[in-house]
Parts: sequence; C-alpha cells; structure tokens
Amino acid sequence: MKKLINDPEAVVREALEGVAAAHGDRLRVSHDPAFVARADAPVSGKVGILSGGGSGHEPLHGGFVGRGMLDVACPGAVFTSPTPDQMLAATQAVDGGAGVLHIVKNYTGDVMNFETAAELAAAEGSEVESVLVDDDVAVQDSTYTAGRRGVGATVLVEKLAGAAAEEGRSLAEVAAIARRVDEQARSMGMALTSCTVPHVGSPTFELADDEMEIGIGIHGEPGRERVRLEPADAIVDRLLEPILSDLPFNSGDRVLAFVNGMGGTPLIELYVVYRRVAQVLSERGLTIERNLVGNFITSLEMAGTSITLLKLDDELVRLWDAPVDTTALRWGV
Amino acid sequence: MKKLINDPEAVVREALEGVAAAHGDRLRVSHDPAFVARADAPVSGKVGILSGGGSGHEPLHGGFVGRGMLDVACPGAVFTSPTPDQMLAATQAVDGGAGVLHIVKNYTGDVMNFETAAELAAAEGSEVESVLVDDDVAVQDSTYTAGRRGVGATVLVEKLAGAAAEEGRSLAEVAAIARRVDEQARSMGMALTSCTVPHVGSPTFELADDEMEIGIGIHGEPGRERVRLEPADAIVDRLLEPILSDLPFNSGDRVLAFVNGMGGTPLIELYVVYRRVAQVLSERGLTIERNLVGNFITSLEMAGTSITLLKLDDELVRLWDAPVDTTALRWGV
Amino acid sequence: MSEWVRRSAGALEQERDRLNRLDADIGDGDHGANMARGFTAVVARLDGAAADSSSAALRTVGMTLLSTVGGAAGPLYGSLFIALAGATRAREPDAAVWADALDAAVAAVQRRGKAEPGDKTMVDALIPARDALRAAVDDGKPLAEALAASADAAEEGARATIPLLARKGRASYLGERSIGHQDPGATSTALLLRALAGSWDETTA
Amino acid sequence: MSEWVRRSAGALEQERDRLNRLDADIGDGDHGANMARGFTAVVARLDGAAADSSSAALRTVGMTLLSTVGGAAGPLYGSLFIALAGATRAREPDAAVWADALDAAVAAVQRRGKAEPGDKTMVDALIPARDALRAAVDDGKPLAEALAASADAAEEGARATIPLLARKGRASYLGERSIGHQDPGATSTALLLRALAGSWDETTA
Ligand SMILES: Nc1ncnc2c1ncn2[C@@H]1O[C@H](COP(=O)(O)OP(=O)(O)O)[C@@H](O)[C@H]1O
Ligand SMILES: Nc1ncnc2c1ncn2[C@@H]1O[C@H](COP(=O)(O)OP(=O)(O)O)[C@@H](O)[C@H]1O
Ligand SMILES: [Mg+2]
Ligand SMILES: [Mg+2]
Ligand SMILES: [Mg+2]
Ligand SMILES: [Mg+2]
Repeated sequence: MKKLINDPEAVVREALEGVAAAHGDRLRVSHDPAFVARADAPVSGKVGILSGGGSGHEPLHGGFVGRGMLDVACPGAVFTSPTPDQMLAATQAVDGGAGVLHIVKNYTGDVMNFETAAELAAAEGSEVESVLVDDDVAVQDSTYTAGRRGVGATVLVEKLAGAAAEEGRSLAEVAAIARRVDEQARSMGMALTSCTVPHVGSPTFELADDEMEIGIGIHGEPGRERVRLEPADAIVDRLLEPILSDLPFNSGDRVLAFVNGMGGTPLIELYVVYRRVAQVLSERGLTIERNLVGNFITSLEMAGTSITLLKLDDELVRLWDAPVDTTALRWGV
Repeated sequence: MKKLINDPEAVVREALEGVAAAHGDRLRVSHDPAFVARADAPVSGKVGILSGGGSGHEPLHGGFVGRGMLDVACPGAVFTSPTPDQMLAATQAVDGGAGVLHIVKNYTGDVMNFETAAELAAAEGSEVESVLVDDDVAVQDSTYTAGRRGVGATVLVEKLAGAAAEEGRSLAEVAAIARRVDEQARSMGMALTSCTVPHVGSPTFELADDEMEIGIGIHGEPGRERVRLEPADAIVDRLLEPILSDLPFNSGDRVLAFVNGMGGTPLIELYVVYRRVAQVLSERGLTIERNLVGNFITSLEMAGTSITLLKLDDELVRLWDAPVDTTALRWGV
Repeated sequence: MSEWVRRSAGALEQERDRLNRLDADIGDGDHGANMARGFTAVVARLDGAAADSSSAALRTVGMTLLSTVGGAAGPLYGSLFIALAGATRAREPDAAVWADALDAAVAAVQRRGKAEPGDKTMVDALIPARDALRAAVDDGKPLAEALAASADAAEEGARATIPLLARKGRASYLGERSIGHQDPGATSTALLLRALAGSWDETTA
Repeated sequence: MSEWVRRSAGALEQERDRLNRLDADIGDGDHGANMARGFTAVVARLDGAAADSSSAALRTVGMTLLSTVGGAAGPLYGSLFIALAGATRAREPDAAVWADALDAAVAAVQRRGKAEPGDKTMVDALIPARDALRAAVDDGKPLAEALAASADAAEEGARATIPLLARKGRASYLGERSIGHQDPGATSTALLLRALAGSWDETTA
C-alpha cells in the first residue's frame, strides 16, 4: 500500500488536523467527536445543513462546508458511516433554531447511524428532518433490498439544499427541495482500477489490465458487471443509457450534467468524458444548462468516473447559481 | 494502459473539445493552433498573460484562464512543450495593446519553443516579455546545466502576475512581479507511483512496492534519488529541508504554503501532508499567511505530492487575495 | 462479562483480515477493521472503570460499539448489546436469563436493520443461535453447554449464508454476484457467540 | 528529398518505441512519439503539394517539425532543416553543398540549444557526422559513400553518448544517473542521417 499517511488508523484524524491548520479561518474542526463546521455556525434563524458519511470521498463532505452549502460535515472512518454521537454533536453545533436537515446517502450503515442520531437529537430538543439520497441506477430499486445507493447526486443535494437554507427557507421547504433534487437526479459510475482502504492495506477488488467494472459504488464495492475495457465514448454511452431511460429524461429537458472523477482519473480524461456526454445529450435533444466537471465525490485513488444528470427547473437553476463559499466549490462570493 | 480516452493521439484535442463544451461561456477554445483564451480577450489596455506547456498537468494551465489570472493557455501534447505557432497565435489573441507576458517553465523544450515564438511575435509587432520559472530545488542550479525546472511556483506566478495585470500594471511591472515570485519560491516533489503517457502506453518508470522517488519533476522524469517508503511526516521533512535551506527561509518570514497533489493522491492524504508542513514551519518560526492545498499542477495519475513555499510581502498578499475567476481557482468574484 | 469482551476482542483482532476479506468479496472490505476498532475501544473503556453489574457492562459495550464501529455493524451490534443490557438488568444472568436476553437482542437487531432470515446478514447467525440456546435451556442443559450449542448453531448459520443472495446491506448491490460468499456480519456474530461460550466454559470450569 | 523524408518517417515509426524507451530512461519518454508525430505530419504536408526545389522541401520539413514536434526536439530539428534549406537555396545539393549545409545545420542547432560536444545531446551525433561528411567529400568520395560515412559516424557518436553525463535537456536533471544510457536525440539524429544515406544510395544506384 503506497499512501502519504503515517498510521492507517490515524488518517482521518490527521487529515482533519490538516484541514484545521489550513482552513481554521473558515472552518471549525472538532475532533472528539469528529465534525467540520462553518466557523460562524450556528447561523441564527437559518436551517442547518448536516451531511456526513465515510471518509475517503474527499472533497465530499468537508470540502463543501461553508456559506451556501453545508453547515457541518461528519466524517466517519474511511468508507465507514460516522457514528450517532458525531451527528448528535454536529446537529447541536449548527442548530440555529430553525431545525437541521440531515442529508443521508442510502447505505444501510449510514441510514441506521443517522436514524439513531436523529432519535437522540430529537430527544434533546433539536428539530431534525432527514433526506435520503439514492440516485444510483446501477442498483435495482426495490423495497425488498437496501434500495439504491446515494452517489453523485449527494453533491447536488448539498449545494441546492444549502442554497435554499441560505435563502431563509423553512426546514420543511429545504427538505422538500432536497427530495426533489434526489428524485430528479440519476447517476452511474465505473472503475478502471480499485482503491485501497488504508486500514485494510490491499485493493478492495482486482481488475485485470483489460477489464473495467461498470456500476460501482463509491466505496470500492464491486459493480454490476465486469467487462472488457472500451474507449471513453463507448463507456460514456454505457453509463448514460440507464441514466437516461430510468427517470426518464426526455427531449426538451433542461439538465445539469455532472462528470465526476473517482479520484485517480486526471482532469484531462474527465473532459474527454464530458465531450461525449455533451454530444449524446445534444443528440437526444436535452439542453445542458449547467455543468460540473471534476473530482468531487471520490473513492480514494480509484481511477474511473461517474455521470450524474439532474433535471433542472428555474428554481433549481437559481439555487445552483446562488453564492457558495466552500473550499471545494466556490462562486458568486 | 487504463485510461478514459478514445485515441492516445487525440486526447488533448478531445479534452479541449470537452472544455469548450463545458466552459464555452467563459473560455474560447481554438483548435488549430490549440489555445484556450478568456472569452473576453483581448482586454484592451491590460497586459496579456500567456502560459503554456505540455498537457497532462491539469488543471494547469487551461484551468487557470480567466479574470485575474491567465488570458490564454497553450497546451502541448502530453508532457511535450507546445509549438511556436500556438504561442504566436495565442499572443496575438490576447494582446490588448499593453504587451503580453510569456510565463515559461524552465525546460529546454519550453524555453526554445517560447524563444522562437517570442521572436516571431516581436517580428509581427507584439511586445513580449518572458519570465522563466525555475523553482525546483531537487535540481542543482548551475549555468553548466539546463538549470532548475519550473514546477509548483508556476501556479503562484500565474496567479500573482495575473492579479498585477488586472490591476492595470505595465508589462515591465507585471514581469518584475512574476520574477520576484519565482525568486522567492522554492519547491520539491516526490512520487509514490509513476504515470503513463497516453501515446507511450506504459509507465515512465517503475517503482517497487516499498520504494518512492524523491525530487521528481512534473513529467514523470525520474527524481533525485530512490529510497524506501516512509511515513508521510518523514517524507514532508525530507521535502521541506532542501526548500527551507535553499533560499533560505528564516524565522519570522511570512510564507504561502502550497501542498500540491501529483494527480493520483487523494485530498485526504494532502491534508495529512499539510498538517506536517504546518507543524514544521511553526517550529521554524515561519508564519503561514496563505495556503493552497489540492491537485493544481499534476503529472497525470501519478501518486505523490510537491511542496512549494513562497516568501510573502504585503504586495504579494494583496495580489494573492485579489479576485480570481477561473475554473480551477476562484475567489473574490 | 469482561472475560467475554476480552475473548471477543482477541478473536476479532485475530480474524480481522479474514472478516475484511469476506467483506471485500461482497461489501467494502472493512468489517474486520470496524469490529476490531470497536472492541479495542470496548476493552479500553471497561478496563478504565469496572462496571457495577453485567447489565451495566453490556450497556457500556453497546454504547461504545455505537460510537466507534460505524457502518452497518455499529448500530446493529450497538442495539444488540444494549438489548442484552436491558434484559439482564437487576439479575445476574443464568441460563434462562441468557435465553431471554438473546431473544430481546435478536429482536432489537431486526427492529433496527429490518432483515429477515435468509437475507444474508448477521440475522442468519443470530436466529439459529437464539433458537439453539432456547432449546438447550428448555432441555435443562447447563449454561456452558447451552452456549456452546448456540455458538455451534451460529457458525452453522454463518456457513449457510454462502449460497444465499443478499437482500440487505451493502452486499445486496451485488445481486446474483453475492451468491457463493459467506456473510461477514454473520461470521463475526458466530465469533462473538463462540467467545461467549468459551468465557462461560472458563468461568464454570 | 521526399525519399529521405519517407525513409525517415518509416525509420522513426519503426523505432518509435525504442526512442520512447531511451527517453524514458533519462527523460520523459516521448521522444519517439514526438518525432513520429512530426514526420507523419511532414509526409502528409509534402504529399499534399510537391515542392519546387530541395530547398523548399527542406524548409517545409523544418517549419512542419517546428509546429508539430514540440518539446526540445521540435525547435532543434526545425532549426536544423531550416538551415539545410538556407544552405541549399538556388542550388540542387551535390557533395560539397551537402557538406556546407550540414555545417550550417549543426551551427543552427548549437545556436538554438547551446549544447557543446559531450553534453549528451543530438550534437554528439551531429558533429562527428558533419566532420565525417566533410572529410569524405574532401577526399573526393562520391556523395552516396560520403553520406554513408556520415551516418556511420552519427551512429558511433550516438553510442558514444552512453557513458556521458547529461548537461543539457531533461536528462541533465538526473545528474550521475544519466550515465549509462544512450541519448534519444543523438539516436534519432543517427536514424535521420542513415535514412539520408539510404535515400541517396537508392537514387544513384
Ligand atoms: N439490514 C441489516 N440487518 C442486519 N445485518 C445487516 C444489515 N445490513 C448489513 N448487515 C450486516 O452488516 C455486515 C456488514 O458490516 P460492516 O462491513 O461493518 O458495515 P458496512 O456494510 O457499512 O461496511 C454485513 O455482513 C451484514 O451481516
Ligand atoms: N540544449 C540542447 N541542445 C541539443 N539537443 C538537445 C538539447 N536539449 C535536448 N536535446 C536533445 O533533445 C532530446 C530530447 O527530445 P524530446 O524528448 O523530444 O524533448 P523533451 O526533452 O522536451 O521531451 C535529447 O535526447 C537531446 O538529444
Ligand atoms: Mg463500510
Ligand atoms: Mg517531452
Ligand atoms: Mg463493510
Ligand atoms: Mg522527451
């Protein structure tokens, strides 16, 4: 395992110390329990936005803490849901009296830990609403299973709910927007290589030199199928097809196209991917009104990409364009 | 070779098509010859800032085109200097009458191609000044060699010269600031893994599982020495020592600390690195007044990091804080 | 209790890599690390302050797991131990109490996780273990023997997850590809119950 | 000229990987790709429009290399061919003209790159090639034979770069570690001069 770390068990803590050292002017980092909050939290009268999940997906979530997006992020161990005590303390740290929205990616662990946290927070007097993100079309959606995973749409939910909260909307309104974003977004990802969890020390899965994994999650979970390596355009077509047909997206729709890198894929390749996304969507009669290209929700050093499409309306465009001031996403400020 | 590409020879062109599709609102992409310019270039009366070099270092340079930084970037083939015809056309595209600054990383190829371009541009009536960036302390500085490579400081020169140009300073003044930044900055990098140039198809060098390469450049050039893998803190100490002693940086100095990822290293590890940088500099009595942490000047998917320190003064702090509006670096706008 | 905890921690540390590997096959490869981290914390916590009673110790185990394990296993094992604590409050556990306690614990896990038998989760080790314990206690077997039977059943249940298709947790994303692998959570459950049987055996030997 | 260009392009395409590998050892591994890209463009350009004269063709080669090769080799080979074009202007090249032209070309390369003999660059192939050509022409050897001697000397010069420590170009960053590897640019120079000799041999055979 080749990583710039000191101790596999201390990676998250030491990274948080680095975040505190680098961004102490804008972020407040708590170590025990671990969370990263806006320096000016709680913002009185504003709905607090909390997100969290396993570490290893940086800049998600800590890189999205700041005005116009998250009030606080709870990092778990690498690829492991954070624990209820973190979410409880974080909820209380950002509750400005208007309640707190929990953004939860639909993984059994996250769901159960957040559920427990929400019960505890409610018992201690915080108003909490939870929104489940489950946009991954690689997974069959069924009530008999754990349901779809939350992947790329998480970034969009965080941005758009954050903007709504900043506008002074109520907890119920902000939650409704978050749910709308989740409902109107679909994603699918693929990996060229696996990644290595520091405290495991070896790659989560092995891929031959001429293979790729289609339909991966963001935790190095094996995907839907393993196939022969293909050119980028063919890969994009493979990812877009199930996304486009699931919602479905129709000719005339306005969309936000989000091409995400899994961590180990250079930006230059993500633009090769975006090129094809733009071609295909234009052929289908969709208008890309907004886009995002880069490494925003990653799986450590995994090489690969995910594509997320979100159906836009005027309100979502306005919320997307609203100022955001975080370390990883910043405009209008 | 596992990459999200279609054709190794077409990577740069297709990526530029992707950039044009994604950022056509803010960037103008020319394909033949290839350059990426601000949509509003030339800005009348403003010194034009041109930078360029081989591709594969994204977001450098195209990601830094925009108000407050570069007016235009010339991308070469992967890890290969661009050609004089590109620089000539780009110079003319951004010459608003106040002259154009060429920011050149000190590599034989870049230097010779830029020299040729500057001669051609001058012959066609553009006033051009060139600034050489050569901040890499891994390389012995001597007039008998090619001299030091330009690495991390390039990003800082681009930002600070860009800010000075935006303030309406003259070509000579902007060039003087760029040279001052280069003189006051030192860098050193290391790699955990090699990278694979698309049109080569196999890794530039091989590293055993327990080895790392110290003093690498940004082109997968082998470095100064190959040593056994060490914990992150020891690696940081190894990189900082030659940086601190070269200028030298002294107790009481105010610095900008830039922790850069080589492309394949997750952000979480870069913060582990930054943590140690902050510790060591504080022990040495240096004050980190500004910092930058992330993947900004990369070597494709190489895992590794580089550290750049820049001695600050009030003027450089002001220029650093000045608004910048590019796809990869954005604040104050 | 502290003997059980120490044995569990030892077994989990020893089987850490195997649990990680089982989880890598159908999940994200962290189950061994998660459980080892949790029980290391539990041992440290219990060593720090001796608990007044078995119930108090079990509660500390549950709360500690809840705040240190994370993932799916954290709240599930947290709930399990908190339920054990509830069922043993005010009475030091004998055979009948243990049987009732495991009943309550399994119910708590199912309440939190909504898994049914056959979903390829720890529930597939817990239910046979619970039933075997109840049967042995009903048969009047001594507690050590009853717990051993329970651990046997858990191991059997864990092995029986191999041919199952996962319908809960991270493994469910794999669909058909989850078949042919043993569930890591069922495996750690069997380890814990074997440690329990061993610690009782030791105590009473 | 077009025969030389075609042979050069063929040789570079064939030796592409070897040149890349040589460059990977002490540089960035792209020299073969750069040269192949450049000569592919040159062939396309010359095929498009037949040049009026050798000099015009050489100028097109130089300008095309300048705008397609990039890196260090682009301006250097660009200058080399542009200098050849200048020295052959208004006279179709015979032996004496070729000797003068190579003189001018080597000077142009040294002006642009500032490399001295022994710096482990293409100059270490060019200078022996230039000197051998001059000597053979002075001895009155036929052009085909003189060019063959020149190519021999270039190959010898390229091999002789192996023990040298690089002082120019990317390889200079390696210091001592550059010793023991053959310089890629000197190697491509030898390929080009061998192609030149071959094309002349063909023409006159
Ligand atoms: N809904 C559920 N009910 C019961 N057990 C579950 C459920 N979901 C997952 N598990 C158990 O949790 C185990 C995985 O735990 P772990 O790897 O620590 O968490 P995560 O899946 O979050 O990484 C699975 O092997 C399974 O036994
Ligand atoms: N200053 C110089 N003068 C002459 N030749 C040089 C000089 N610098 C580099 N070279 C030649 O260029 C070759 C490398 O070319 P290439 O790999 O295409 O460019 P780059 O080093 O920019 O990647 C070297 O092997 C060397 O022969
Ligand atoms: Mg996990
Ligand atoms: Mg090169
Ligand atoms: Mg797991
Ligand atoms: Mg090269």
